[in-house]
Amino acid sequence: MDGILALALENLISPIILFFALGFAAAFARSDLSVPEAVAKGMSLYLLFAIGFKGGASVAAHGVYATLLFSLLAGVILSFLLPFIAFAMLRMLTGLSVVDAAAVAAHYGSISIVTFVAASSVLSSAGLEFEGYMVAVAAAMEAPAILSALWLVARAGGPNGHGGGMEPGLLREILLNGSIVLLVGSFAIGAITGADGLSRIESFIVSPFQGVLCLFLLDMGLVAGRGLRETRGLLRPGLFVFGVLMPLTGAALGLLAGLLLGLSTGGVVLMMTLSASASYIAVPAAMRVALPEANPAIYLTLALGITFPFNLTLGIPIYLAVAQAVTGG
Amino acid sequence: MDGILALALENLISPIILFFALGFAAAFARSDLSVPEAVAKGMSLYLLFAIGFKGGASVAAHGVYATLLFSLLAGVILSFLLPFIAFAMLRMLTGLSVVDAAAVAAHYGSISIVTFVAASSVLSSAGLEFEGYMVAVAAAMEAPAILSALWLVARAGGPNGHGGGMEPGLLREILLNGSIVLLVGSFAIGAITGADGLSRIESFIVSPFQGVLCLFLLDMGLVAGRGLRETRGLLRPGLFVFGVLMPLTGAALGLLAGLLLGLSTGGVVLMMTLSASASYIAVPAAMRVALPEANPAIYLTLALGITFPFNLTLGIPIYLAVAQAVTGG
Amino acid sequence: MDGILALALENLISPIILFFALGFAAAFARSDLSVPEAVAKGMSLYLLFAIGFKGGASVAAHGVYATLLFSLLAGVILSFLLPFIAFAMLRMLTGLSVVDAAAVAAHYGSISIVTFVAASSVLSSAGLEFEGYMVAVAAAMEAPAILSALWLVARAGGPNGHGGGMEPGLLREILLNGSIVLLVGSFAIGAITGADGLSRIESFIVSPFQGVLCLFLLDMGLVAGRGLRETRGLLRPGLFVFGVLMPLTGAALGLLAGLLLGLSTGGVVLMMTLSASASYIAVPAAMRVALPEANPAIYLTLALGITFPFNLTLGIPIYLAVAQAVTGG
Amino acid sequence: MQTHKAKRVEITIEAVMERRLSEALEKAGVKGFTILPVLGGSGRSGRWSREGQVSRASGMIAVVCIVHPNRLDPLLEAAFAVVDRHIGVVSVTDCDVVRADRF
Amino acid sequence: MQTHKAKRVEITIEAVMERRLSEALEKAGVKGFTILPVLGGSGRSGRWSREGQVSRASGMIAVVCIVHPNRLDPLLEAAFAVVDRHIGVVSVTDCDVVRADRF
Amino acid sequence: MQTHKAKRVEITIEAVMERRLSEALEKAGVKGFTILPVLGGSGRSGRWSREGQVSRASGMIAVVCIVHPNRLDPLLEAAFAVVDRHIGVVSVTDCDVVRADRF
Ligand SMILES: Nc1ncnc2c1ncn2[C@@H]1O[C@H](COP(=O)(O)O)[C@@H](O)[C@H]1O
Ligand SMILES: Nc1ncnc2c1ncn2[C@@H]1O[C@H](COP(=O)(O)O)[C@@H](O)[C@H]1O
Ligand SMILES: Nc1ncnc2c1ncn2[C@@H]1O[C@H](COP(=O)(O)O)[C@@H](O)[C@H]1O
Ligand code: NA
Ligand code: NA
Ligand code: NA
Repeated sequence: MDGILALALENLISPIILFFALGFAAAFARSDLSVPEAVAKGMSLYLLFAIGFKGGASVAAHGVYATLLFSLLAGVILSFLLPFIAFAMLRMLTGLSVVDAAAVAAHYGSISIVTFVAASSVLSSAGLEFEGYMVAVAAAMEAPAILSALWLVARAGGPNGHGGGMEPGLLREILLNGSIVLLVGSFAIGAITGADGLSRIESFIVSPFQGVLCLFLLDMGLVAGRGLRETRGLLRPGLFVFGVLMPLTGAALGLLAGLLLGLSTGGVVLMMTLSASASYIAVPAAMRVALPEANPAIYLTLALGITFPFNLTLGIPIYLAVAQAVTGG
Repeated sequence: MDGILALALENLISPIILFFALGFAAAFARSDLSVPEAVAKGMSLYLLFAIGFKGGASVAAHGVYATLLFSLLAGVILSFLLPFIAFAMLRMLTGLSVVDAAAVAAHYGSISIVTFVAASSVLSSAGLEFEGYMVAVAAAMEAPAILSALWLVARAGGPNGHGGGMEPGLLREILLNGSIVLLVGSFAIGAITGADGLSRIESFIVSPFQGVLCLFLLDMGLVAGRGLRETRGLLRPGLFVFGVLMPLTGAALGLLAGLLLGLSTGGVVLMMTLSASASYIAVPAAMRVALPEANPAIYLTLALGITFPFNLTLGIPIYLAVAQAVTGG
Repeated sequence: MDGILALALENLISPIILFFALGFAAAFARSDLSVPEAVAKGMSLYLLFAIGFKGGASVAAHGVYATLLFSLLAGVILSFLLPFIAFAMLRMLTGLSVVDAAAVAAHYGSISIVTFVAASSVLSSAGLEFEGYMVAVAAAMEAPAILSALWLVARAGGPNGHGGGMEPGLLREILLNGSIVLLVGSFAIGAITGADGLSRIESFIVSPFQGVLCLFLLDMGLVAGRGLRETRGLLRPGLFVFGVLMPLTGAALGLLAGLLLGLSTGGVVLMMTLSASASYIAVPAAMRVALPEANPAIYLTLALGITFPFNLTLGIPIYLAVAQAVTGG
Repeated sequence: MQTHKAKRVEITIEAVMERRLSEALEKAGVKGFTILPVLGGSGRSGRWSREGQVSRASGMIAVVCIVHPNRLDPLLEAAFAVVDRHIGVVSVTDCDVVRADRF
Repeated sequence: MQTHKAKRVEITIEAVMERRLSEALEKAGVKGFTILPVLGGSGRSGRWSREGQVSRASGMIAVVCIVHPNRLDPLLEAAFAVVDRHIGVVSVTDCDVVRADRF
Repeated sequence: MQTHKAKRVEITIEAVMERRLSEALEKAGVKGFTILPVLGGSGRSGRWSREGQVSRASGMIAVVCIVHPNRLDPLLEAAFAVVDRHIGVVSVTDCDVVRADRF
């Protein structure tokens, strides 16, 4: 317990957390600090490019692990499954409508790549290795949850009698989402070009990575803070409880999956983090197209304003401590 | 005297000056070379982030200096004071109206962070150390001058009888200006995370710094050149003289303050540079809100088109030579 | 022949080609992956800045080569000449109108700086040196081709009887095009500040270069793929053949010029690449102003969708193999 | 100059719906449209601003469409089929154009 | 389609005044507005362009506001209270909207 | 509020023509205009989008110009002299402005 606290504290005063906090505070204080949209999108392209490539290069270096396929499968199953748990929890804890609850549930089945990146950088600081293909697992978990959510709505008769059928082309649109394509593509290129490729672009994707992450989290803090400030009214206690309880529940399932797969300690932490995190890029876009009746303020506030900061500050250290205790690593 | 010339010459053929000159020349020749607004803003966020963090980390490394508080205080006093001198000078040298003169004066009381950055990079080239907290002094000097200017206008009865009272919320808006928040926040985070934090993001904020500065100065040159080209008509000799005399006057007061505080040679140079430089970000924005009757072409042309290039090319080498002569450093 | 194949294959699985292919495939699959315009423009400024500066610094290091002036002259002549060959080829192979054929021809007389950059990075991988001033030759070749194209149209009576006279100010606009100014300016600054200047900004322009190039080529792939997808109808076989035959013809002339000038093997490869490449920045803009009747879909699709990928994947390895065979280097 | 009556339709809609809207317009026989970026706004669903969107999800665009008055009704029907379930605003203004055959 | 008369108000104003203008509009009972970016322009104070602004100070935005004709006067008064001392242009156009209750 | 009749002219034109158009407008005695960015569009020359332009060549802008009705004809003539050979659309709308002397 002492270890967790120390770890949490150390984590709390790392530059990336502090820059997130700076953004959050600036937004609450109504500072006009802001990152241009194009720059924020450029940084997110950089992060996907770098994390994907490094994952692929690491797979190339260590050989294809026997567990790769099973891990992908486990990720897909988790992503399908988690929305049902989230949906049940929401219907118990909150008064959300079926459509709103399903939309929120989709976000928690999917993943947040920045939370993943933050966890992997905590692992590096702690000197823990992890399976390079976890990046591919992350990509595999982005989309399935969306289908579960649409099924949940269809079962309930669809939004306002619109039926819940999926518009043709939507599935393709979800799977070819820009961030999935870049992440998977960079992973593949990293795997193909291996150590040789990595050596050519290392000084672009490795050394400046932490610095870019700091600036990116500053922006995330600004966005989360602004969102939270403007939708304060929405956050009834039930939602708040859900925003903290659901990541812990997800992490527990991720732990189970990681142990069954026999992942390294680092790999288990990442599996927990993925399950615990909530999407705020791919899923919101899909929801606007497929379930426009769902209120975006609810799911964005929960995912970005509650669960993301929770994972960043307390969640990741907890997952690390638990994984170390359980695996003995 | 010979030393100054050699130094000035060496400074004049450094990449940052030459890229500024390139931008300036391109703008005058009506080239369509331009840096997208989002990229320019992204670079300015980077510079504030890097310079703030490095300042904070340096404070963490060297302990809190006894003079920190006094230096902040000196900075605030200088920022309050300089507009009065500038105002008096303007009323003597030029035919500017009270409102225009006060608006210009506000800019010269405040500071230009890029001039500060350029000076600190000249110091590094010269192998001179400086107090890390000078970044905090820079932040402290951004805003007070605005209040002096508003007071000057109010005393004269306000613009067109509008009274000169400060609109509620404006003070808060000025103090929470994005660049102040990022600079102070990064400084604090650098101070908190210290050497450990710096080592994590060093390859992002230290090594590429000079290169980004070159590109940023290219853009500054473009902006300054375009501004000057379009407002050539405005620049009567009096204004021109002011744009060169005022930084020298400011530097003299900065020298005095630096000596009284017992700063290092490098610190004295920075104090001189801050006092000599004129704001072109925070103050223009505040003036548009508080004194919309003041003509922006006048203050932007003076600050960006005359004083900034003067400081960059001749000013900084002069301040360095004088500081070395006086402190014997 | 075996050597060419091995080289081509090695080239094909380098990160930069694979990222181009990723973008191309993503565009064809209608993924919503996209790079914000400001970020793409920022990266292209970076590439011009870096390649120009490095070329200049290399000239400063190796002294001014006797062949510099002759090389510039050869570049200008090639740029004037190539459009006539391209025009004749187009009138034979395709049914393009005079105006469309002249517009396309202008693109092939001018150059693509990214193709140049890709070739120089293949040279570095192969351990081959080249004359630093080839960057200046690249700049010199940007514009002359435009004049040849306008002359071709004027000779034919101008577009719809508009006469083909050049609008006053257009020549100046072409020569002061942003990318020419930045490339030439950075080259000059690199030459002036030399090794000293380079050492200051090396970690910005050298080490991250390949990584930025990967991201930039990802975007080029997206743009080329999108363009090709939307204008598939246009690409009749004759145009396609031209898009591959013309770069080979250009390369042959470039080879001749390189040999006459006595360039190093690397220099010959670059001269071939410049002659083989087709502009997609400076010339399209000039054509929109000077020959608005020409259909942009044709010239952009050819330059970006056919010739650029051809040079990137097969062309450069061929030029390298041929140059090595001929010069024995 | 000789001008002709036309209608200027302005549709403010979520950016994610852009492809669907433009396909619908093309199907409705609209000969051209222009897409403008939107920085932010306010409506029943509150205040939003593009700066500070990590997500493509919540941005909006404005689509301007100049049509011959005869084509207005099919255009509006096509647009509303898309806008219907979504956040958005449609307004129609009378305008004059010079080359009538283009609209 | 059944349409209703409304007014489209377009306010071009300095970007620094955005918060103040939107607060004033909300106070005047305006139910919604859309903010468009402005690249550059020309007027009595000369030519300016967004590219090449280091400073937030000199950019402009365009605010488009569709209102019921009854609400036009309070809107204009609120807008002018803000625009008054500042650089800016206001124009009003007649338009038609489909769902009248929204404006 | 007391308002006056004016004309709102909207010119959608290629970005490369910006300088030429604004010079022509100034020559025609136009006292002001506002330039809006355009994200993409569709017309006789097909669909295009600003994201995915490596080249300055194919983007467009929209120029909005509010003028006194008397000045409309010279404005249109000046605009058409530039737009003529180029891709572009011009539309004119009636509008009301408050300070008539400015236009
Ligand atoms: N009356 C209006 N005038 C102009 N734009 C509006 C208006 N109402 C809504 N909008 C725009 O449409 C968006 C969504 O509106 P709403 O669906 O009411 O939340 C807003 O954010 C505005 O950008
Ligand atoms: N007649 C006009 N039509 C359209 N926009 C205008 C007009 N006059 C001024 N503007 C816009 O308002 C800004 C400030 O105008 P001014 O206050 O006249 O300098 C200009 O830069 C333009 O963006
Ligand atoms: N009817 C229209 N309404 C609005 N914008 C149009 C219209 N027609 C063309 N445009 C715009 O003008 C550009 C060029 O049109 P075009 O010359 O027909 O290819 C298009 O890409 C659109 O941005
Ligand atoms: Na999850
Ligand atoms: Na000062
Ligand atoms: Na060529």
